[in-house]
Amino acid sequence: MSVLKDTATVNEEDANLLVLIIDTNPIVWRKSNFSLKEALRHILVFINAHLALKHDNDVAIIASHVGVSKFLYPIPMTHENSDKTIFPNMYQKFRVIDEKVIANMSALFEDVDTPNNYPDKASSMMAGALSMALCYINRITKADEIGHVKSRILIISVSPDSPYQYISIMNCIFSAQKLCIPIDVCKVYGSDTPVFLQQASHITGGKYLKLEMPQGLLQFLMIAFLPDRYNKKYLCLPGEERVDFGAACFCHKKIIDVGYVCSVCLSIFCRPLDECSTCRTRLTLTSVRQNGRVI
Amino acid sequence: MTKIINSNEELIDIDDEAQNANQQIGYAWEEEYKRSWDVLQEDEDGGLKHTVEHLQSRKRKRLERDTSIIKRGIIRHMFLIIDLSEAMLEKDLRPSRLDLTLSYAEQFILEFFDQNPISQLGVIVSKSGVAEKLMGLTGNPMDNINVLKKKNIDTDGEPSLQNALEMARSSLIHVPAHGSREILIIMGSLTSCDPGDINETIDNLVSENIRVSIVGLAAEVQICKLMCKKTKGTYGVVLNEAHFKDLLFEIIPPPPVSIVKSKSELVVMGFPRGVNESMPSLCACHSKPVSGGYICARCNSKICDLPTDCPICELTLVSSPHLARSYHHLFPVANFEEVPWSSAFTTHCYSCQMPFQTQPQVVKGRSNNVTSIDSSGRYNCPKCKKHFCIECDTFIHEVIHNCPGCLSTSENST
Amino acid sequence: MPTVIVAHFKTNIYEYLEALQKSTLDKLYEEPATCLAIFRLLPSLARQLVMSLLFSTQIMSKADLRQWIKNDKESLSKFEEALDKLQKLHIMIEQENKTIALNSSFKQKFQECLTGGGTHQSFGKLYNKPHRHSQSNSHKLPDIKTLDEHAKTKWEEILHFMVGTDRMNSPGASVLKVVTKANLMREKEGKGLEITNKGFQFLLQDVNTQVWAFLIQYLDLASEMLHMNVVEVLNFFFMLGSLELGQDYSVEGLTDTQRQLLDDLTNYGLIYRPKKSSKRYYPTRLATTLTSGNSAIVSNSSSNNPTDDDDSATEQGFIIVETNYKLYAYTSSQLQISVLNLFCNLQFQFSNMVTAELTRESVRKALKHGITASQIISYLTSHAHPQMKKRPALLPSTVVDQIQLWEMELNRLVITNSYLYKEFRTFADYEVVLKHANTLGVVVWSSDSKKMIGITEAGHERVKAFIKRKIVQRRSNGGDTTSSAGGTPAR
Amino acid sequence: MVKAVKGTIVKCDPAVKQVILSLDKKEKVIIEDLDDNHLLIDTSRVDYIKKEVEKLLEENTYKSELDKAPN
Repeated sequence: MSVLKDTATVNEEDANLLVLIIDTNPIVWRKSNFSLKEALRHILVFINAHLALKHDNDVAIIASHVGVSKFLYPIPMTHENSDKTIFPNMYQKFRVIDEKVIANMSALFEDVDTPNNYPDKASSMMAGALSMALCYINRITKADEIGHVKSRILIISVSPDSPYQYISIMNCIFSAQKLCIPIDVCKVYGSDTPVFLQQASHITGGKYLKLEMPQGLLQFLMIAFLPDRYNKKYLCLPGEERVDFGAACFCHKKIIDVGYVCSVCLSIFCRPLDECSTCRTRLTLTSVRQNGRVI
Repeated sequence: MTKIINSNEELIDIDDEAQNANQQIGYAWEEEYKRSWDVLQEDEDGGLKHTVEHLQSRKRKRLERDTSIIKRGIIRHMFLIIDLSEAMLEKDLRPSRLDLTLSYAEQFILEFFDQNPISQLGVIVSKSGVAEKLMGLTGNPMDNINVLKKKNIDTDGEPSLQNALEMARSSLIHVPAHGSREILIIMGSLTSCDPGDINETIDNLVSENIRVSIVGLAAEVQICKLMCKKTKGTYGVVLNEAHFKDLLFEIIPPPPVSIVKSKSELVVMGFPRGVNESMPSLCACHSKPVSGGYICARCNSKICDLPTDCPICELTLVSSPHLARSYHHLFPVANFEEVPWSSAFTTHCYSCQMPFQTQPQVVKGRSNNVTSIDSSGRYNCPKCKKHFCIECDTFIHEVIHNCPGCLSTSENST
Repeated sequence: MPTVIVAHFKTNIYEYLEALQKSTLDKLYEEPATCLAIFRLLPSLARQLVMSLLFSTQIMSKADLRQWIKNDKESLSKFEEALDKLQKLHIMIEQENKTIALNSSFKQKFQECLTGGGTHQSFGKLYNKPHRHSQSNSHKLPDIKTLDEHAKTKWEEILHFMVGTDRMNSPGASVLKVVTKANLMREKEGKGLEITNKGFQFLLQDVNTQVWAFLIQYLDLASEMLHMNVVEVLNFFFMLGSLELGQDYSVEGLTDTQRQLLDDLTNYGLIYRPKKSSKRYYPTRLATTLTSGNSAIVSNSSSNNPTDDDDSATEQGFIIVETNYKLYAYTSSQLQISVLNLFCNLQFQFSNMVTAELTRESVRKALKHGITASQIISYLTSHAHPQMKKRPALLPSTVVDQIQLWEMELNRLVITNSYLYKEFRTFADYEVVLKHANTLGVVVWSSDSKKMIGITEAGHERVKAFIKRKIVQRRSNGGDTTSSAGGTPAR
Repeated sequence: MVKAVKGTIVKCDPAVKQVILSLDKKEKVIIEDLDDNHLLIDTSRVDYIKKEVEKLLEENTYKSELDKAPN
């Protein structure tokens, strides 16, 4: 378990790695009154601000698109990119990252086949993006032998969670928890239910915030999501309320307080069944509790 | 190619990690004194890449695991029995058998609850011929750890296997049939001081379907071996410190269940709501005033922590993430396959963007060099055919339990 | 901790900035590159506060700001510290109506820095005229290795000169001026310059700190003697810190002062120029890491720039210290070896490493030179081999403790020239004198049971006068005042 | 009446004090023995004492055979 290094304690001198997952589902963005293009402008300034905070801060950006999730930055260069124009009015690092993100983003949108062939257009590939983010963080953390790099994940989310991704998203959340990586979620558009991402931020000690005014995205990001893990110790940030873990039953997606759980596959049902609908095991209802008390 | 690897296998002793993997090495005292640098073999350019790569692929072998979808007993009830006899003072494991056992026990408990969040565990110790229950079955890892930390644990006399087993058995027979019943013994002594015939106890254990696993710290003991065999548990004797940990942690993944024996049941569980009150009120579990907590869904009593059993109405209280924590046992990721050079066309790892090395060019006169680099460093998921590096492969199977490739391409997502 | 060194450098340049006039600071903030560099010198919480306010249009008061901070002692003290620094640097201004705002030019320029607007060219103008096309054929850019080589030789030339290993190549006159002004070296009667204790201490610092210390002295010199404009000089330093290694920049757009600077900085190894009259200049690693501190090099190895190989990492750490006081330094640099020689017994030298030993003698020798134990320890820490950095405690604690013990051992006798006052007639007399002497702060030692007080030489006259006055007082009051004065009869 | 004696107060640990006491036996240097950690000594003899203490402590510092060998 060499992954479990001292990633929990933070120092002022630490370098911060921010892995930004942008939900780029074009169908949902179109529905909102705030275009992705405009949002991207805000996000790029936010990325620059993160890089400005410290010389050794770094960033990785992943797009969670419809039907595909993809790294926007960094992308290993396949051929030496000799066209290195330097723009005297901007800090070089900002420039390089901004350009790459924009270029890769437009490449992503040029490919319209994948989203069109994908059945579930309402959601994005969040589980894949999160898994990639964790793999990337894992690699960086391992390469950094002295535990200097502290990572966190920020998700800019618009589309609703896909129930198909429940298990895989939960797996990601628990891995992040194990590695002490907080997952912050900024919900730019869309409703709060279901609550996978809310659970993600709660379990990993991150923040979940819903943006009321999309035009204020930048200021919102700057105040709530820019602070690194060191500064979070001192700041009162919005959104500290508890999350409710009301479980939904597998049969009707109804939120329940007391449920019936299959002892083999842990599926939750709202009423007793003879056969588990998930794993097809024949079930009997336990009526007697541990100490012989009858319910 | 594989032959070459095998011939080097016995020699490799670079770090603990490699040693763990090398299960067939002898006892620590039988080993020849080895200098770790002896095994380093420089390649033609004087580099060590080759040796390092061997170590890596060896690491990988270890994690090949059974990924067929089987039913596992996820709700477990286990007693951890720790021998506190004088034999535990031996210093053949550093710093001493006892210290090492206690620190591993703590790690074991944490990891156990991490992987089996809705299971229950209790702790029994045995010394000077008697057994003492430090902690009954509980769903809270901290209770167990605290009891190991707080009680000033001292050793005395001989352990009593039979007393400890009987004590565990009497607690386990009340456990509902949907959960597994298990006993794990860490045994340092070679002797046991029993009041009656232990064979009877063993027969009882068998008939009550209790699985006994033992980790021996000294040498193999016939009665232990017999007991584990009869109850379908595992028995292992530690070779060294790292092996001790391996043996313990092998117990952690939920065991497969044979459906014939254990009944599948529907279990009633409560999903309590979290509350955050401005004024503290007493909790039902510790009778201490706390402001935050959870309210039992059935009897409305206040509980500090999840998962647990409601102290008032005994309803099993969990939160939905606790259940979700076990799902990866049910839906494991398929093992990745090594990609031969012939199809190693990718330039970088799909998930972490690390560049792959390109195939070495066959240069005349240096053909030996090519055979030595035996792996392409790429591993592909049999479903989505994406290529991953070894780091990600390990990480995906040990930690995330998701294949990033399958989840981020549309073909396999549903 | 390696962080000590970074902090040291920061306070240095930071203190310099703090002492500047408000109007000078305002002028500095007209360059986005300077804004960025100064911003990075701030404490972490202050940086966050700036960011929170940067794009905000709301009018805030100090109380509003405090709302963001957790209500515990540590957080509030961090907050006060951050506000204090921001105000001292004139980045944040508290106005008369109690509202708090960012300095308007800082706000505007820093926004530009993040969004990439404006036409300030503050991040360096590329030289992209003729050789841009001819790059492919004959005209070669100096590669990074050449630049490193240049930086290393130039900088080490200065250090060598200080250590005195290389008297042949005397560095330029401006170097000499800075060195003497900073009191790193002093005139030796008739025989040129000699290194001072401060110079020894200077040698133990890491390169980044050295460079900054040097530049700050240069700055003083520049404004006093060469009548350069401090703002232009500082802007140039900060701009250098934001440039890319291995790129060529154009001298066009630089002010006259800055062109003048180029020559001196070339001498120090911060800048490489193929010819003196060249229209191009190349920043070296010494320059590009100016504003990042040395921690930048550590993290670079983990960032994903496969193209950017970090040979600087080898420069970073090369010393392994064992618990048995043996020291292995993987270096072939004569300079590093002679620095080590300041406090180690060198044993063997190999082509790429030297072995040495920390002994009581060698450390005492260094201590007698005025080098402190903590300086030795921080040198060993900041130059520790990456291998050492994997361990939780960087240096073996035995070695660290022993070096400190050796320092304490040198101070076993604390000597104060003094006067011992004794034979007070009554305890009351003793008490009164002691009380008075204590308020003067001249007591070295006192004993109630012996009724003796040790007074420093400096305090002697005043205490003597006090006693005389008292005696006079007593005589005039008559003989029996002894008991009334203190209440305790003499025993 | 109160007397003021000129001298030098030396603050030291008890071990060093014993060294100075033994020096005093050879040659009078101590004016007044103040307490376990303090002595009043003759100002003109301070350098002599410093040197002697150094020398004596040096003799009593453990050196391994290996260290001595090269000297």
